[in-house]
Amino acid sequence: MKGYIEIDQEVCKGCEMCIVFCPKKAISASSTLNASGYIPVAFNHDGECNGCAICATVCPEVAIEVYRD
Amino acid sequence: MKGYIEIDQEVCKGCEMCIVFCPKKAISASSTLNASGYIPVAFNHDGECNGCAICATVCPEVAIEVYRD
Amino acid sequence: MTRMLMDGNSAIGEAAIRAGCQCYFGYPITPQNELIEYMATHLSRRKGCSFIQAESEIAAVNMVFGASLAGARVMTSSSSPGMSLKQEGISYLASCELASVIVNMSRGGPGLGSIAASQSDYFQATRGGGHGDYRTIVLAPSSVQELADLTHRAFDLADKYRIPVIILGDGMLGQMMEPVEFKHEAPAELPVRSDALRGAKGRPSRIVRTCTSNPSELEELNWSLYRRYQLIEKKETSCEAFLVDDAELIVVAYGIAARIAKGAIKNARTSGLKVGLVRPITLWPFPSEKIKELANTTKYFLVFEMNMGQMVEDVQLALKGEGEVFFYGRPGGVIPTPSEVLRVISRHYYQRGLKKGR
Amino acid sequence: MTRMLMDGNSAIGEAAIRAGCQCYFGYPITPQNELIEYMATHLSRRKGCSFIQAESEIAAVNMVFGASLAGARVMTSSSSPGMSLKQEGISYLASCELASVIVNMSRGGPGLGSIAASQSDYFQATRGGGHGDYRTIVLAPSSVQELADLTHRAFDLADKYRIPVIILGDGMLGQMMEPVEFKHEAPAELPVRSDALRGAKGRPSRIVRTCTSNPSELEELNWSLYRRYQLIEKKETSCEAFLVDDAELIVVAYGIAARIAKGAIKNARTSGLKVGLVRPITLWPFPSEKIKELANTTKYFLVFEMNMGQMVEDVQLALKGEGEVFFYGRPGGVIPTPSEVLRVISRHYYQRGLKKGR
Amino acid sequence: MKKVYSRPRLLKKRTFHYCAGCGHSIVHRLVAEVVDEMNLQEKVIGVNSAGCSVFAYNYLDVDMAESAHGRGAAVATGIKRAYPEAVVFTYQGDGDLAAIGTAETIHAANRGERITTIFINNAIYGMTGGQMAPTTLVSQQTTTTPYGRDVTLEGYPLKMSEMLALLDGVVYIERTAVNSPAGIRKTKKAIRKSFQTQLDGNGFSLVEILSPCPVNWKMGIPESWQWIDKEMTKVFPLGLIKDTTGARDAD
Amino acid sequence: MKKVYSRPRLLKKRTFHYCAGCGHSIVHRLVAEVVDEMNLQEKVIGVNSAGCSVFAYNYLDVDMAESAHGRGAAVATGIKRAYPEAVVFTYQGDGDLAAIGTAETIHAANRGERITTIFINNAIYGMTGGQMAPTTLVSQQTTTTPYGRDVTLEGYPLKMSEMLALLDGVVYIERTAVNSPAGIRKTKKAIRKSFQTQLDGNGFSLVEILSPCPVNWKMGIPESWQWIDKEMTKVFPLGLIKDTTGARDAD
Amino acid sequence: MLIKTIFAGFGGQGVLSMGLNLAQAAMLEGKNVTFLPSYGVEVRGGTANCTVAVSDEEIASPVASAPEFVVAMNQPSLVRFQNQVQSGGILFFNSSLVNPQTPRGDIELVGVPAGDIAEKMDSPKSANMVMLGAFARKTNLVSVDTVAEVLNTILKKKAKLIAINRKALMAGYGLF
Amino acid sequence: MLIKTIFAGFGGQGVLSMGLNLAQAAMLEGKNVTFLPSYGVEVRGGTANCTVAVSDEEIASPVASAPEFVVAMNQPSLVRFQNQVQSGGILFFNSSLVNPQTPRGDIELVGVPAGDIAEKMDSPKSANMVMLGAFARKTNLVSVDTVAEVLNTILKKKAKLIAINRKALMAGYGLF
Ligand SMILES: Cc1ncc(C[n+]2csc(CCOP(=O)(O)OP(=O)(O)O)c2C)c(N)n1
Ligand SMILES: Cc1ncc(C[n+]2csc(CCOP(=O)(O)OP(=O)(O)O)c2C)c(N)n1
Ligand code: SF4
Ligand code: SF4
Ligand code: SF4
Ligand code: SF4
Repeated sequence: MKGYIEIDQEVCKGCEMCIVFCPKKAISASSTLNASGYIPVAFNHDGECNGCAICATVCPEVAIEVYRD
Repeated sequence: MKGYIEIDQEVCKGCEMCIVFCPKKAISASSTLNASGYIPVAFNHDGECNGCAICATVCPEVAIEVYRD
Repeated sequence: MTRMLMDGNSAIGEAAIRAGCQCYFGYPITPQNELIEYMATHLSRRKGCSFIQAESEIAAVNMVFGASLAGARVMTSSSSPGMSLKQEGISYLASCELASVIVNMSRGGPGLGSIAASQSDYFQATRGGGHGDYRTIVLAPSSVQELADLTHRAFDLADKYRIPVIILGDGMLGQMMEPVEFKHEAPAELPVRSDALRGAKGRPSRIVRTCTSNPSELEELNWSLYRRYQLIEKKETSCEAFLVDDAELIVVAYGIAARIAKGAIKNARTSGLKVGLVRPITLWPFPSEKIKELANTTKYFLVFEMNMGQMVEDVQLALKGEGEVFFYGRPGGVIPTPSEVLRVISRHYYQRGLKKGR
Repeated sequence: MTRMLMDGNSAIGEAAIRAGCQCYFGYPITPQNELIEYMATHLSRRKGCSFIQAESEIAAVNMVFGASLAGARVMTSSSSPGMSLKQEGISYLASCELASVIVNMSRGGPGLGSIAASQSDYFQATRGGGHGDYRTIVLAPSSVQELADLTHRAFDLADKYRIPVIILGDGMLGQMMEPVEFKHEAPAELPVRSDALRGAKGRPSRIVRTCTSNPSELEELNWSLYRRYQLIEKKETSCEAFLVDDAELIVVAYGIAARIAKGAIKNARTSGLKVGLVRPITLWPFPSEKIKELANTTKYFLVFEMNMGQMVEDVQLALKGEGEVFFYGRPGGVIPTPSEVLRVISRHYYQRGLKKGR
Repeated sequence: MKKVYSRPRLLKKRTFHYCAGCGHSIVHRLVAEVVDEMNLQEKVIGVNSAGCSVFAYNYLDVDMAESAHGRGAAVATGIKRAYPEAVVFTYQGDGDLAAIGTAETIHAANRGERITTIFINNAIYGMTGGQMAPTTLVSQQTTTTPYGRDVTLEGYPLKMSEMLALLDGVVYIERTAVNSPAGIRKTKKAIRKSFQTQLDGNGFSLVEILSPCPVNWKMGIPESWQWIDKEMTKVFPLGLIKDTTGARDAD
Repeated sequence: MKKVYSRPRLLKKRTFHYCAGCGHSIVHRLVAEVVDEMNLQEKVIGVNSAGCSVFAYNYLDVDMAESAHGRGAAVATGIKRAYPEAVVFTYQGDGDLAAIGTAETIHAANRGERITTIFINNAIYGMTGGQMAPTTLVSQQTTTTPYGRDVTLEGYPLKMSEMLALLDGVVYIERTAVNSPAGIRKTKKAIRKSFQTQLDGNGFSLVEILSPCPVNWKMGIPESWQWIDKEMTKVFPLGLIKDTTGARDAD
Repeated sequence: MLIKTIFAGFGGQGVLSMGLNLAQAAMLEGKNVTFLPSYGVEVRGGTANCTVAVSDEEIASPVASAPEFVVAMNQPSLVRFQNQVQSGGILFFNSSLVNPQTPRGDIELVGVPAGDIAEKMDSPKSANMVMLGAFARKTNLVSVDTVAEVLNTILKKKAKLIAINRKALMAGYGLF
Repeated sequence: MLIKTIFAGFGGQGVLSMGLNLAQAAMLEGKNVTFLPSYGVEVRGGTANCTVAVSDEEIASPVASAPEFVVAMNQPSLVRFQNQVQSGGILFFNSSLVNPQTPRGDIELVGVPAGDIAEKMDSPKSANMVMLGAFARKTNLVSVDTVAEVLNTILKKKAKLIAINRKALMAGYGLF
């Protein structure tokens, strides 16, 4: 795994556009509600994330931080 | 003379555009002031007027009536 | 007749259609959007009618000018900032004696302010925010039912006196739902005013204008308007008086504020405070006579407005120095509670050493 | 200092430049065109200054909003119909506490009306023709010299209180020529207000706004404005009192009307009528105290305006029922003569059985 | 001899208040002739605007109303929507239509309101005494551009007709000039076509007319008429700007 | 591993009030990034407008002021004229800029005011609850076109950018969309170029950004992002509309 | 008698229709009633709430500063409104989403597993109706039959929807 | 002392500059003065007029309903203003253009062949200065020297123009 991301689940509004655009299917929907009533997404730690930051680029809420080596 | 015109001298403001455009030079400046303080133009009865009505077309004051036979 | 649960904005729209309103021109602004949307849905495709979401409030009020010229019953609506933009147009409507109905569901100001209910456009509505000596009739409903009733009345008054009529509501009246009954059915034929501009057919051509190079002509227009305004003051002034006969203290309030005050007054009565209410229904013409007359039996007047104090001037002018006037106000869109108003009433009541009684 | 013969509009322009006015944004309208033209000639190419003939009065007032944000001394001007269009902008200027000077050389209304001098925008100027609870300082000069002096004062007041200041003149003041002296030289450095928006350099970023989703925030803004308004009422109210000490009857008039009244009063005095004049110089704040105080020595007040009666309300409010108030007015741009006003004075004087004297 | 030209029936007997050599009175005459020839007097409602032509109703013998400065298109829209049988035209100057009235004009055109717009472009504010108009030419001197219009400060002559032509609601726009017999005849034809377009219910139409303002251009009258050809037409080229009526040229 | 993406410095720590999937917040982020990268924080003054973005100043950590609805261009003009050293941008929606603000926008552009305009085209009035915008597509349903926008009554989608491109005062206009990673990157580049244009003192520039409003379009979020490509770009084609800066494309 | 109720929850939980439904029912039963939706700039996604006032007399203010009843469909609503409930009043909460730690002993707490019940009937959207049923039973403000009647008129001919909602309503009503 | 004068004529006859000139002169002589141009929509071409008030005290109104003096440069102006002249006042008229049939015996009529004189000096445009000279002489409102002085300042360095106007002024002044 070349990269990983941190998702601020309280800021995420669950629009799921990161899921739509992630080339590695490294993000998926969760089921927990956050305090604002949205269902945030979660990072698949066992996934293929390459740190391309596409998810961060599309994230309207700036909820994602991306790391790469 | 194929035509003639009648100029309402009280309405004429002496802009002289009829003189400018008359192909027959059948209109000329006068010297008398009218009640509104303009110097109206006059028709040369001895001129070549052919009743083309160009003067009436350009007259901003609608001061000219044209006759032709 | 059936009662329906309806928000105030939609109730105005329905009442307008039933009053024979043929044209509506408006521009979105909270808190009156339900009205423009109601017209988009129910008027836009109606036979012989026309609806336009204009490019601005200014365009809208000038479309109203045009439709009124053509003799149609026409309405526009907005809220505070948008009303400011309509002022030139309203001055033109008044000067050309064009019947029209203008709704202001006012909100907290000044500036962009808040979208919450407020009453801080009283001066603008009653003094004419536009230029020149003119008046508009100003109606101030305090329930959804009254919104519906006064909307119908507004169209009749506008036609009768050839004058713009302003319905001065607020965001709360516009958006709350209450049961409402409509007392009229829409007319089969859309009414057309006799003096409409519809082409010089079988009559000489007609001109509608105010511009003149001769001031005395304009002076005469002002005087003729003035005479009409006096007639309106005589005939059309209206207000609600509630428990005033034995009142030691009278609250003067209009619209949503009057309603809140009424609640406070009922509670005041149950605890023996002799308090009454005067609720102007027409803000212009203002019920000065009635208030002056009440000064014979009551000494203290508490003016309560959801602003910094505007109608209070009309109350003072009406009283001509008699009685004592106090003011309580909450500006900016804050909605006072009946108990809050009751506290204010009680404070004044006791401070003035007024006695209780049944 | 040299006296120059100058029309009122140009005198405002020159005074503004000498007051450090950096930006002028306006739109042509008679009878204030000499002002915009003066600025086009004398401000447009001045170092660090900017002149724009805007596409409309609305654009102009919003450019004023912008320039004031950036801390500049800025002015716009118009006449009645154009003023109506500026009302939303003025409400924004007031709510964002932006210093600005707005000139209204008013003309006959309502509607397009006449271009002759009139005073029928008094309500609009003093009550706020725009939405919301706000005030603007309103200055009412009555000579070309005073136009110049008050223009300078307007800029100082605007900066001092962070408030829009309206100079309410009329077409006659704007277009007549009189000798005028300018008491100030243009500043070497253009002034910049401390709270200007000029980029977050060496300080946190700044926001200027009124919009809020929290009404109580907006209520607090209204209260803070209100406190400032009270301060202004205390400190800045001004008026001219002329021959009032022994007066049996006092004329209250402002601007060009006051000047005409003064002529009438002088003649009245020569024929032994004890008449005086109160001329409000600030229309808001209104010199209520002074007028109330005069009610101790004088019973009769004749309000004379070139409109259908607007300031008369402020006089009545000031008197709180004391004394007797009469009104005489000519609307629409008609200019009354001193002898006409004298006739009115005399009529009231004798009808009230007032005695002559020296 | 028989009379071949006399005062149009729909022009009230009254001398114009316009300056000598002004184009407004010519256009008034043309409108009167067209309305009469097309037999529209009983249907026509005119909307005049603030400007030198504010008193147009004193000359044109048809129903007319004054509009607030710049709002002609909105007022005409209101009339037409309330009474579609009417034939509605606005008569507006360049300050009225292209400055303060920009939004109203563009949006009425975009809605394809079935109205006729007579747009007098004289590159100046006439009524108010010669201030800059949006159409004022580069480096032209006016009372508000005493040093000549400077594009870096005051911008460029605004071509409303070309902008409007982009709008789908607009079906006919032509630019003409009333500074010559031929130009005046073309103008009349354009005005007629514009009214016809409205009768056919096609959409918004406008005739932009370059018109002399000798007084505020500070020129002699013949000079001012020539200036239109020499200078104005360079920036505002004459001719058809848009025509989607499909209608063949009348005659 | 090292952090390759984190929250821009000029974005205040605060969750957006925008609906999930809204484009406004993306554009906010891009503006914050560009201003930071170009080092303009100390010079920038933003003018936000009435619209969903009315609270933009709660997110962007730069000097900002609110403008009356539609008057952003006039307010920005006033700021820039009073303080030319400032870098001024307006942030306006399609109702704000293309309806009530039509005149102010066109005339500021025509004067070539050296300001940057961020124009959010979401084909709807978002803040007020989904009424028709001038940019609403033909037969699109909104709360004020419940039967779909009917061109004969409500007119056509207004292409402001194309109209503005006709004006000589305008030096750069580009239309982009924030509905894909590539589109978002292009948008950022366009915003940067627009600021650069202002720094170079060339004239008026504008970036029109097609932006999703899932809530008022009554669509799912992915659906709304796709709708931009499928429907909006047909009427509002993406790409460069005008560029007379002569500047070569940055990178 | 004047009774005010605040319904609050996430947008999408159908809190407005709960309130509207109650208001309609009260009107049918001849009461005076006002319905006030919360609106505002902040209603971008976020939470929604509405206030219903039911009375035999004119209603002075549609606003509730101290409501008799509060219905909290989510945690934030509970937090926001629990302190407003009038002493002696009832705080209904959607126990499927909300755990009520409130210091107040002077009000009655009524938990309704509206979410779970709706889930079971696999129409999660009708949790609001479950809650409304429970509310009707507990408060007796209006009869559940009138509420059901209202459902018919509101949902017009959509028989299937009506069935589901009615079922949910009754499930809630049956809880106590 | 308060003296009001109306100057009237065609646009182009220079009536405004006559008034302006008088006003400037009066100011230089330390008087209070107002100058009021006629303006208005009707001033398209048409006639022009202005009112000058000169006084030792504050001037109440710049408008003249009954002027002491009227200067009529053309027939329409004579017709329009002759009845306004105060009884005992003077009506100046440009006898080159105007023939004064007025019923009034209570005012003095002063004809000045301003047009002809100006023609003779072949600068027809300066007829107004001829008239102003005569006016100064007849009324003694201001000294002709001050008027001349004003000419210099107004016409700045245009020596030639100054010469012509001065000549015309003096020609008028010399008439009586
Ligand atoms: C709201 C408003 N602003 C300004 C004016 C003053 N005004 C009257 S006409 C006019 C412009 C005249 O120019 P134009 O439209 O080109 O017509 P023209 O006189 O040149 O024929 C202006 C600014 C007004 N009447 N109303
Ligand atoms: C003078 C005035 N009129 C109307 C409004 C109400 N209003 C606020 S924003 C807006 C339009 C919002 O649409 P848009 O500009 O497209 O921005 P969006 O919300 O879609 O981002 C309107 C009509 C106002 N605030 N002021
Ligand atoms: S960084 Fe790229 S790969 Fe990793 S989660 Fe984001 S989009 Fe997917
Ligand atoms: S894009 Fe952002 S807000 Fe949307 S789901 Fe992914 S992390 Fe959440
Ligand atoms: S000012 Fe110009 S436009 Fe107006 S009437 Fe005179 S010539 Fe015509
Ligand atoms: S309404 Fe539309 S534009 Fe506004 S915040 Fe929601 S999604 Fe964004």
